[in-house]
Amino acid sequence: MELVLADIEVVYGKRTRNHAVRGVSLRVRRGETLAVVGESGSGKTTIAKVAAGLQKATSGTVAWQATGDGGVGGGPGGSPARRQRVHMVFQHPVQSLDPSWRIRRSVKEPLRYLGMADDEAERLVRRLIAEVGLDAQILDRYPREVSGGQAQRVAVARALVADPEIVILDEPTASLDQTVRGRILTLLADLQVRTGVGYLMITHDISSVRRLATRIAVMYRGLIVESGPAAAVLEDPRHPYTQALISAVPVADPRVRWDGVVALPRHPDGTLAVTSCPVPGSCHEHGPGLHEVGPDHVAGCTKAVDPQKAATT
Amino acid sequence: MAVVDAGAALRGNLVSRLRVGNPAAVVAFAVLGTILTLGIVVPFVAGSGDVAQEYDGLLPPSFDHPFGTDRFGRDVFLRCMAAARIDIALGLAVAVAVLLVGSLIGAVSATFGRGVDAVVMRATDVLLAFPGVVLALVITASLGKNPWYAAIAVVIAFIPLLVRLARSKALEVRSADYIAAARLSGASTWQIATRHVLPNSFKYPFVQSTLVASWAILDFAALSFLGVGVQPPDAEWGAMIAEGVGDNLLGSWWPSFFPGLMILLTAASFQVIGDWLDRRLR
Amino acid sequence: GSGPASDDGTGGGDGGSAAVDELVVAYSQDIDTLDPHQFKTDAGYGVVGNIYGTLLQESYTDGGDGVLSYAGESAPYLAESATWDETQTTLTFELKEGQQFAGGEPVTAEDVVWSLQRALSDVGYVQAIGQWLNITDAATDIVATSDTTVELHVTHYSPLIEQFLAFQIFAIIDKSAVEAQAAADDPWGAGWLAAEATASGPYVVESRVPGQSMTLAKNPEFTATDLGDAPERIVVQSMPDPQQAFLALQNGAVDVIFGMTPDTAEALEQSDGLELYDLEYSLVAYVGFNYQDPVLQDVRVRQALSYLMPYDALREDVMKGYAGAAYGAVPYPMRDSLDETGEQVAYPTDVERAQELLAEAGYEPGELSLTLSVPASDESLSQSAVFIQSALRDGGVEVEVNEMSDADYNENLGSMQMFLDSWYSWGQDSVYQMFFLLTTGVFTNYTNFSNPEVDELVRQAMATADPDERRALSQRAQQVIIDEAPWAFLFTRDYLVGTREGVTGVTHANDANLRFDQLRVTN
Amino acid sequence: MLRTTGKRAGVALVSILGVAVLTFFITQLLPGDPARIAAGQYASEEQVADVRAKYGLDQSVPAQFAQYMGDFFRMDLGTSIRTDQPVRDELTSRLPATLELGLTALLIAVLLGVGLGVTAAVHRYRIGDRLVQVFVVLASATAVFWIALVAITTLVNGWGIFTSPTGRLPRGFAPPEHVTGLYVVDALLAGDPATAGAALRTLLLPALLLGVLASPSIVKIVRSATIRALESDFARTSRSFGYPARSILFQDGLRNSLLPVITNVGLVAGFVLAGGDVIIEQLFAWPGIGGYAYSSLQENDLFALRGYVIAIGVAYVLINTVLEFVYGWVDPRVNLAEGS
Amino acid sequence: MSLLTVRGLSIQTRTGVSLVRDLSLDVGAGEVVGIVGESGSGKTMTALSLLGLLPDGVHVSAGEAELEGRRFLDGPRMLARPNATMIFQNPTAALNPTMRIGAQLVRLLRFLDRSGTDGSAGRRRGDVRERAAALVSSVGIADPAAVLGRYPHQLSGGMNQRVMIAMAIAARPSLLVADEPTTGLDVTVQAQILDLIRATVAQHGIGVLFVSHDMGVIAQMCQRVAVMYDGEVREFAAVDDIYHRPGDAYTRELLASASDHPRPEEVADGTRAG
Ligand SMILES: Nc1ncnc2c1ncn2[C@@H]1O[C@H](COP(=O)(O)OP(=O)(O)OP(=O)(O)O)[C@@H](O)[C@H]1O
Ligand SMILES: Nc1ncnc2c1ncn2[C@@H]1O[C@H](COP(=O)(O)OP(=O)(O)OP(=O)(O)O)[C@@H](O)[C@H]1O
Ligand SMILES: [Mg+2]
Ligand SMILES: [Mg+2]
Repeated sequence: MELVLADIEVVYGKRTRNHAVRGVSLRVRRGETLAVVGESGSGKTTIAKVAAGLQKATSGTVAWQATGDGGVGGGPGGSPARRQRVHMVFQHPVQSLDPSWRIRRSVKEPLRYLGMADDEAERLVRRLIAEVGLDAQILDRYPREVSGGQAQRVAVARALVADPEIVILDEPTASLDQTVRGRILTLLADLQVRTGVGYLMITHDISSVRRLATRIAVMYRGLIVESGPAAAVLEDPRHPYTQALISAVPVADPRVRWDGVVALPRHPDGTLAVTSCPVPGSCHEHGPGLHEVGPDHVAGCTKAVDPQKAATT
Repeated sequence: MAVVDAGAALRGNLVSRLRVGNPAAVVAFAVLGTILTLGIVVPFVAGSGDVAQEYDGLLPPSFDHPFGTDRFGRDVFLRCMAAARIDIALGLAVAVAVLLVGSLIGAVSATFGRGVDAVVMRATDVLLAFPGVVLALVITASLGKNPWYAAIAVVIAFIPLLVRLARSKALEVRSADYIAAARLSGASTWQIATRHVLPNSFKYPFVQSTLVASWAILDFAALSFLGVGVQPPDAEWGAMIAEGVGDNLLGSWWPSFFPGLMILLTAASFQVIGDWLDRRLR
Repeated sequence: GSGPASDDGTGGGDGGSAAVDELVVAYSQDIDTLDPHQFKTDAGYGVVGNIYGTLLQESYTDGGDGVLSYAGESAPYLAESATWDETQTTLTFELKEGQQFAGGEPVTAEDVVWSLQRALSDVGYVQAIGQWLNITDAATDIVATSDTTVELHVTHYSPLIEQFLAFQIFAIIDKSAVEAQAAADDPWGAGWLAAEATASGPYVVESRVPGQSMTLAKNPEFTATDLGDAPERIVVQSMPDPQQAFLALQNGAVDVIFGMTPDTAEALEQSDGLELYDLEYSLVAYVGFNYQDPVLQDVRVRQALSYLMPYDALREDVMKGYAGAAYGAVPYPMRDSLDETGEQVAYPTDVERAQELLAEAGYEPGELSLTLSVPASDESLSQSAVFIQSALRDGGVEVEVNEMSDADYNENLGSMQMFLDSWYSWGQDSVYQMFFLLTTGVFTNYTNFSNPEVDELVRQAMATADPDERRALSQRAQQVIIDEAPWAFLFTRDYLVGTREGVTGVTHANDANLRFDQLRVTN
Repeated sequence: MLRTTGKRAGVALVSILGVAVLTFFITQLLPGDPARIAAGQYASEEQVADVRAKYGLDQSVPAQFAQYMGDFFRMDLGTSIRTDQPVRDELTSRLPATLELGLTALLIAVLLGVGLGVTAAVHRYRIGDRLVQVFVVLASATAVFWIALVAITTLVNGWGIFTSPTGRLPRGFAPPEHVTGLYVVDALLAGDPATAGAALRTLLLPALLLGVLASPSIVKIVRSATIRALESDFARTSRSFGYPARSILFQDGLRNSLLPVITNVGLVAGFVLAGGDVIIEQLFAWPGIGGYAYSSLQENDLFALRGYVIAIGVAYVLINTVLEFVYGWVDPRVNLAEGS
Repeated sequence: MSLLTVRGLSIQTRTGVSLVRDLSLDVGAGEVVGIVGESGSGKTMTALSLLGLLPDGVHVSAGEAELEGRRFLDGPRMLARPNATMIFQNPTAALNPTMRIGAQLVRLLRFLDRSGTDGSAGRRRGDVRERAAALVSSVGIADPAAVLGRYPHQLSGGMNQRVMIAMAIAARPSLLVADEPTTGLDVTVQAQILDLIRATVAQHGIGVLFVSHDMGVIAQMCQRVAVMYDGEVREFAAVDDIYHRPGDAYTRELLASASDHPRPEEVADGTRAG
C-alpha cells in the first residue's frame, strides 16, 4: 500500500491567505521512510497533517493506492477505513497524551475503537510497551509522571498498536535529549524492520534523516524543491537550498573541519529572502517544475541539472 | 528535555507542598464547615429565631446572645445561622447551575464553531454589557420576590463569564495534540468531545465556579439588601443588614455587623478554596 | 459660588427675628415634578406648596411652642376677599391688587380660572378631589367676571370648599406662560410645568442638582403677605435614608427633617441641641381585609384577626410611642371622630376572644393561613408586618408577609388578601375619609367593602350643609364600620418633624405640609 | 488595521443593538402597569387609559418595539413616567455625578491594584505577598453595602474623618460653574480650591469604598503578570547585564504587566459603573444615575429604567471597544498595523 | 593562565536537593569550552550560577569562581559582578517584547555609559543610536535601521540571537556564557550564528563557556569539553580526546547516539530502494 498526496495546496486564513503548501506531491510506502526536511515554516507540519487527515487540503488529493503487494484500495482522506492505516507521532510527546488518562488507556484507545476485546487489547498493549523498551508498570502512570523520552516511546507504541500501514512522525525527536533521541531513532528503525510500517518523517534534523530515511523530500517555502533516494540527496544535493541545508549541519567530529556553510541571502528580519536563490534568475516563485537529475532524483532548479554551476556561488 | 523535566519536578514540588497543607485552605474549609454545620444544627436545636419579641429589642452582644438581639427582639446569632443555610445553599446552587449551563453552552459553542459560536459570543457580549445588579433587580422584580428567583437572576448574570471560560478552554483543548491523536485512533467527534475535551476543559470552569459561589453569595446578599431577596421573617444576611442599617446608624451596630461578617467569612472561604483548587488542579 | 459657611450652617441666623440666610430641609424622597397637579412625593408636594400661591390660605395660631396650629378656618391669600352669596351657591373672589408672577406677569382673574380648571381637568388626579368643591362643570362654573374677580358656582355649600381651596392643588399658575409652552397633545402644558414653575407663592426655584437638592429663594414679586422675616433661601435636600438624615441634622448639615421615622425621632429627642415636633394627625395605619376573599368575607374572621393584632407592640415598639390609638376608620383627631381622646381601641388585643371567634367560624388554630402585603419602602409598616406576623402566629394564624415595591404594591391595591396601608385625608374630614376608603365602587376602596347603610349615610352627609347633621350621619356610619371590621384599625401615626434647636414656625397644617415662609430661627 | 477597526466597530454595533433589544424585552417583563403609576394612586380608569395611550403602552408589543427601536436610533430614550421629563436629559444631568464617582473609584482601583500587585510580585512568595493576598481575599469577599455602612458609622459618624453623606458637596458650598460637570475639576478651573477640597472630601469615601472593592482583580492580574515578567527570560537578560532592580521592575516588569490591566479595566469599570454604584449612590445619597435607576425601579418607571440600562450597556460596550483599541495600540504584539 | 576558574561548585535547591555537585572547570582567554550532557544534568544551572542568575529557590552551596584572577563567587556569596555576559536559548523570549530592539540597545548602552564598568568613559561621546546601529551591523545585520525599529516578535529567532550577541559584546565582557544559543533555530541559521560566535571570539579574544547538547556543534565550536551527567562533570578534556578517546561510558553513549551512521545493514532487504 502506498499513501499518495497529489498536488496538495493549503491556504491558511480566508483573508490573510497564507499559502503554506503550494502544489506538493509525494508518496509513502510501507516499509520505507520518506523524510521531509526543510526550514522552519516551510510547510512540513502542514503536509503531515494533510497526510494524516487532520487538515483539509485546499486542493489536491490524498489517496491510498495498491502497490504490487496486494492491499486494498482506499477512500479519500478522513474515511474511517483510513484511520487505522495512518497514525502519527507528535513533536511534543507529553502533549500528545491526554493528561487525564493513564498511559494504558491512551495506548489502548485505538484498539478500543477497533472493537477489540479488552484482554486481547491488554496483551497487545503490554507487548508493544515492551517492544518500545518500557516497563509495563508505566501503563498505570499519568503523562505528567513520565519523562519526555518515555512519553515519546509511549506515543510510538500507541501509533503502532493498531498496526497501521504508515506512521507519520512530526519531528519525533526534536524535543528530546541527545541520547534519548538516538535511542528513539534506533527503536523506530527496529520497529520498521519488524512490522514493515512506512514512515513519513517530518524533521529538520539532518542527522536523524541520515539514520532513518530511505527517501528525502526537501521543502522550501511550501514547495518540494528536491527529492530522491536518501543517499543521493545527501551525497549529491542539487538544489542550492538543499546544498545550504546539508552544508550547515555541523559534523560531530572535531577532526573534520566544518566551514562550508553556504550563505543564503536573508531579509532584515532573518527570514530567507524571496530571491534567495544564489543563482540569478530565480525560479521558485513560479515553480520551474522538477527536473530529473539522477535516478529517481529530481530537483526544482533549472541550474541543478548541472551540479557544477549551481554549487559555485 | 529540560523544560519538560523541570516543569514536572516543579509541579511535583508544588503538589506536595499543597498536600502537606496549605494553611489558608485548611482554615477556609474549617470556617466554611463550621458555618455550614452550625447553620444546619443550630436552627434544629434552638429554632430559626424568627419569633418577634422573644427577647428584649436591641440587646448588645452578651453571653446569652452572642450577636445581640435585633429591634424585633430576635436573637441575631440564631438568625445568622438560619441565614447561613439559605445563603450557602443558594451560593452553591448558583455555582452548580452556572457551571453546568455555562460549560454546556461554552462547549457547544466551541464544538459547533462558526455560526453557533458567533451567536453565542455576541449573546455573551450583550449579557456582559448589562449592569449585573440592575439586571438581577429587574429579573427579580419581574419574577417576584423569592430567593430562588433572585438566584436565577444571579445565575443569568454569571453565565456569560463561564460560557467564555468554558469555550476558550474547550477551544484550547480541542487544538491540543492529544485530540489529533485521538482522532487518528478512530474516535468519533462525540467520543472526542465527551472523553477528551470535556474532562480536560471542565476543571477550569469548575475552579471558576467556586469563585462564582463566593460572588453569588455577595450578589444575592446585595439583592436582598435592596429588598428583592427573601420575605420576612426569613433570615438572610443581606436582608438582615438592610434591617439593621437604621439601628447601626443610631448606635446599635450588632444587628447589621454580624451578618456582614458572615458574608465576609463565607465568601472569603470560597475564594480561598477556589485559589487553592486552582493551584491544585493546574 | 458662595464660600464656606460657618459651622453651624446658618450663616447670618443670629438671634432675634432677623431673617435667616438659608435653611436646609431634608425630605426622604426626591422632588419628582413641579406640576401642582402631578406630584407624587412629599418633597414635590412641599416645594409646590411654597412656590405657588392659592386664593385662600389656612390661618394658624401660634401656640408659643414653635408650632403653628390650624385655626379652623381659611384666610384670604392671593385673594383679597372670599364672599358667599345669599343662597350659598356662588363664592366670589376679589384678587389683591398689583400681584405678579415671578416672571413679572400680573396675576389676573383669567389665570385663576385657568388654574382652577386645570386642577379639575384630567391632567392630573386632582379631579378626584375636585368633586368636593361641588362644582358641576369646571368650564362653566368657574368664571372671571372682571380682571380681578372670579366666581365659583357650586351646587351647595360645604365647609370643605374653602378648606380645599387653600391646598396647593389649587395653585394659581401663569396661564400665558404655560400656554406659550403647551403643545397640541399637551394642552395643559404638563411637560413644561413638570420642570418649570411660574411662581405665585413666597418662593422661586433658584437652582437644582437633580437627585440631590433644590434651592428656593424668596420671590421678590410676592406681595400677598409680608415675607420680611421669612428665610431668604430654602434648600430642599433629598435624603432617602432617615437615619442618615438624622445624623446630618445632628452634625449641622441640615436644619429640618420632614417625615421622620419613629426610631430617629426617639434618638432625636435624646440628643442635645435638637428639637422634635411631634404633631398629632389622623394618619391612620390599618390592615385591610379584602371582601372579595372568601375567608375574609366572614365578619368573625375579620374581628378575630382584629383581636389578634399586637396594638401595644406596634405603638410602643414600632412607633416608639409616636402613635395614637385608632378607633375605627375615622380616628382622632379627625373632625367628627367617635373617639375624642385618641385612646380608644375598637378591638383590644384578646387572643382568647379571637380564638373563640375563629372556632365559631370553623378554624382551629393553625388552620388559617393568610398573606399580608406591605410596601417595603415604608419602614414603619414593614416593621409592623413582622410583629403582626408573629402575633398572629401566636394566635394560631399563619401569615406570609409579602413585601412589595411601591409600584407593585400600588398596582395591586384592591386585589391583595390582607394589606398594610396608611392613609391621610387632606382636611381631616370624616366624610371625605369614609367616602374614599369605604363606599361602594370608589376605586380607593381597597378592601372592596360594600355596605348600603354606610353608602347612604355618606351620601347624605355629603349633601348636607348643616354641620351637626353631618356629624350625626358620619358617626352612625363610623359605628357600622367598626362593627363590620373591614380593617384592623392599628394606630394613627404622628407627624414627626425634627429641627435643630431654635427652629420654629412648624405648621400643623391640614394638608400636612410645611410653610417655609413661616419657619424662623431664634436663639 | 482598517479592516480590524471596521470589524471591532461592527462587533460593538451588534452588541449595542443586542443591548437595546434585550433591554426592551427584559423591561417588558416588569410586573405592574406603568400607566397606573404615572397617573397616580388616585387616578380614575379613564385617566389611566389616557396615560397608557400617551406613552404608547396601549399598542401591541411589536408596535411598541418598533416605536422603541425608532426612538433608540434617534437617541430618544422616552419620557420618564415619574417626572414627565425626557429620560435622556435626566440621565445626562445626573451622569457627571456618577462619572466623577466612578472615575475616581476607577483611578483608586487601578493605582491600588497596580501598587499592591507590584508589591506582591516583588515580594513574591514572602510575607509581603501573603499580606497582599489576604487583602485580595478580604476585599473580594466584602459586601459593598456592609463595608459602606461600617465606614459611615466609624469614619463619618464616629470619628468625623469624612463629611456626612448628603450629596456631592457639604453644606455651605455652591456647585461650581458647569464645565465638565465634575465638581472637583470645575472648582479648580474656577479657581476655587476650597470648594474643590470640599468636593473631594465628600467624594473620597464612596470612591475609596468602590475603588478598594474593585481593586482585587487588578491586584491579581498585575501580580501574576509582574511575576511572570520578572521571572521571564527577558528579565533574566536584564539581570545578566546588571541593570538596577528599579529599571528591571519598571521596564521589564511593570511595562509588561500593565497590558493585561487594560483589558481588565473594562470589567472593573463595569463593576464601578453598574454593580457597586447603584448601592453606593443609594447609601451616600449621591445624585447619580445609579440612585436614579434604583428609584425608577421602585416606582416602576419603565422608560427611565430602560434608559438607564441602555446607557450603561452602551457605555460598557464603548469602553471595551476603546480599550481594545488602546490595547492594540499599546501592545506591539497585537498591533497589526506594524506587522511585518 | 586561565581566564575563568571554577572550583568545587555545588548548587542546591532550598529543600536541599543537589543539582550540581563539586564542579570544576576553567576557560582560557580566546578559548571556547563546551558543556554537554543529559537533559537536566545541571548545565544551565552551572551557567546561570556564574552570573548570579539562579532562579528563586536555587543557590550555590559551595565552591568558588575566579575571572581574570579576581574571585567573584565564594560559596553562596556573589562577591562582585563578573565581567561576563550571557546569551540564551530562545532569543526571542530573551528580549523584552514591549520594547523596540533599538530601545533595548539604547537602554543597555546608556546603562553601560553610566556605570562605566567597561572602563571606557571616553565612549560617552557619540550618539547612542548611532552606536546601537554600529553594534547591530557588527553582528552581520545588513539593514540596522530597519531592525532597530522593530519589536522582537517581528524578527526571526536567528536575527534576535544576533541582537543578543550584539548586546552581549557591547558590554565588552571577558567571558561570554552561551546556553544552547542555537537550539530551536534552523540549521542554516544555526551555522551562521555559530560562525558569528567564532568570529567574535577571534576578534575580541574573549573566553566562551558554551553549553549545548548537540555533539556536532560542540565538536565544531570547542577546544575543550566538559561532559555532565546528573549534576557531575564526568569528563573534562580536549575535544579530540572526548570524541576519539572517550573515558566515560556516558560520553560513549552520547557519541553513539550522535553519530549518524547509516541504518543497520540488516535492514537492507530491498525496501530501501523503494
Ligand atoms: N493553523 C494555521 N493557521 C494559519 N497559518 C498556519 C497554521 N499552521 C501553520 N501556518 C502557517 O503555515 C506555514 C507553514 O507552517 P508549518 O507548520 O507547516 O511549517 P513547518 O515546516 O512545520 O515549520 P516548523 O519547522 O517550524 O515546524 C507557516 O507560515 C505557518 O505560519
Ligand atoms: N527553579 C528551579 N528550582 C528547583 N529545581 C530546578 C529549577 N530549575 C531547574 N531545576 C532542576 O535543576 C536540574 C538541572 O537543571 P538544568 O536546567 O541546569 O539542566 P540542563 O542541563 O540545562 O538541562 P537541559 O539540557 O534540558 O537544558 C534539573 O533537575 C531541574 O529539574
Ligand atoms: Mg512543524
Ligand atoms: Mg538547560
